Amino acid sequence: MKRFNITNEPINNQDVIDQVIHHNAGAVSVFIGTVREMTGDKQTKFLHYEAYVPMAEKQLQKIGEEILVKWPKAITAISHRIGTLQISDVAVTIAVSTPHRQDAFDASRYAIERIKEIVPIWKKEHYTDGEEWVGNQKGTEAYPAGHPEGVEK
Amino acid sequence: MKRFNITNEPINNQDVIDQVIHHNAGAVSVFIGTVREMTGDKQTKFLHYEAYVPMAEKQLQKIGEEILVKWPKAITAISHRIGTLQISDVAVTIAVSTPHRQDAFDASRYAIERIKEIVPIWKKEHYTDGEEWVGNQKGTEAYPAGHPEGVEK
Amino acid sequence: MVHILLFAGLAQQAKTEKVTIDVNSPLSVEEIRGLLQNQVGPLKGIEHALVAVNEEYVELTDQVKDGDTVAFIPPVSGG
Amino acid sequence: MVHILLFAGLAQQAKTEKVTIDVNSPLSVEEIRGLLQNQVGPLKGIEHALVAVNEEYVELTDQVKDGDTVAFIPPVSGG
Repeated sequence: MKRFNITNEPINNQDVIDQVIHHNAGAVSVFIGTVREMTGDKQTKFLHYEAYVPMAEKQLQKIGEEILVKWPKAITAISHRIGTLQISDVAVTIAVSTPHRQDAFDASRYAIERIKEIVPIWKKEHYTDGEEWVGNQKGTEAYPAGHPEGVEK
Repeated sequence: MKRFNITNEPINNQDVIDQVIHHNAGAVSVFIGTVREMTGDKQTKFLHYEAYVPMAEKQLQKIGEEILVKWPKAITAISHRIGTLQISDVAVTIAVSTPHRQDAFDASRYAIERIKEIVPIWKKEHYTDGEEWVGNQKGTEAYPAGHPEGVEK
Repeated sequence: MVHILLFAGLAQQAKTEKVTIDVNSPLSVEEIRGLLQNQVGPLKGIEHALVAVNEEYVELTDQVKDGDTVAFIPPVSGG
Repeated sequence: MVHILLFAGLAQQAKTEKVTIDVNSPLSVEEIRGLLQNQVGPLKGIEHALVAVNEEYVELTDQVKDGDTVAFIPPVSGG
């Protein structure tokens, strides 16, 4: 399995975790994003994710490199699923191992925030009362200055 | 499987995760503590954990209840292994699900800190140059005022 | 030829994910964006899209040359 | 009878994990701690141990009665 992976198949969390466990890891922080049914008073029936796959995998790898700069002993693996997902399906699994736990938590949280900034993946919500591409409709979620903060050129 | 569990067997991370996934969870933060080989310049050969099992399971459950007070929609599951563990073996797996990711990270971190304060489990390090009960020898790791902060009586 | 990739809401509006444009001389990303909309019609929100050339984010003023792949990347929503 | 449980370094020093003590009248946790050490010898660090009676943390001044289980809990190190 690739450490930075966009896949059409269900994600096996343990496969992602296995990529980062090693003899000097003492802590692994895993973040799993699952499909939630209710968002406010809107009910999701299912989701559809699409990605610009080769670039998305490159950007995931870039996040792993950014983490290694900030937390030099951190090993990162990320799998993001695309296609149609049902309620409770795993959309993304991030695993980061470090010698000590504080860094693992911080790096894992950093990874999910960066995914939401720089990785070309899009989510379409299929609600009981309609459908919508998330982040595409509202000015507030557009990139403020043409580029998300921190995008390297 | 019990949601709050002390076990002599290897921990299956997915079993712990499965305890907390549900239709209104959007985020699961999993913390996995593994046996690290090097601590400073000391090399661990293997570890031994022992527990006051029935009380330890009660205290893990208490941590789950504390989390539910602080993050009302958080569902927690914790398994801690005891006995002899080799390098890279999983000692503890904590999974917390919440609707939104920030709470999952915070609650997961809270759980591991509380385990280190109130759960009667002890670790004996078997180093290449000797053995030692962790936390038992140094005045700095004794409970400052007879009780760890926040222990309920 | 420049290959243009559209995603999510932009692909839905354009009713296609791929467009090719003939170019004879190097053009800026911004000029490509204009030619694209001449060809497929106006794309609402494309001004909020990032642009990647050959899978790397670029600026609107950067140049695009024959053979490049230009992707318009609306605000992402993975995770 | 009061059942006393020892763990980790305390059990190692006492060379046992279980001690029973006959009590005729209620005693404080602190008094139990003294009787224990009369029986098994001085236990280094026991003053840093928490005490649980019947699996709940208690204070040194709390009373222990016939049939109770008293656990001396040295600084924990799980996780």
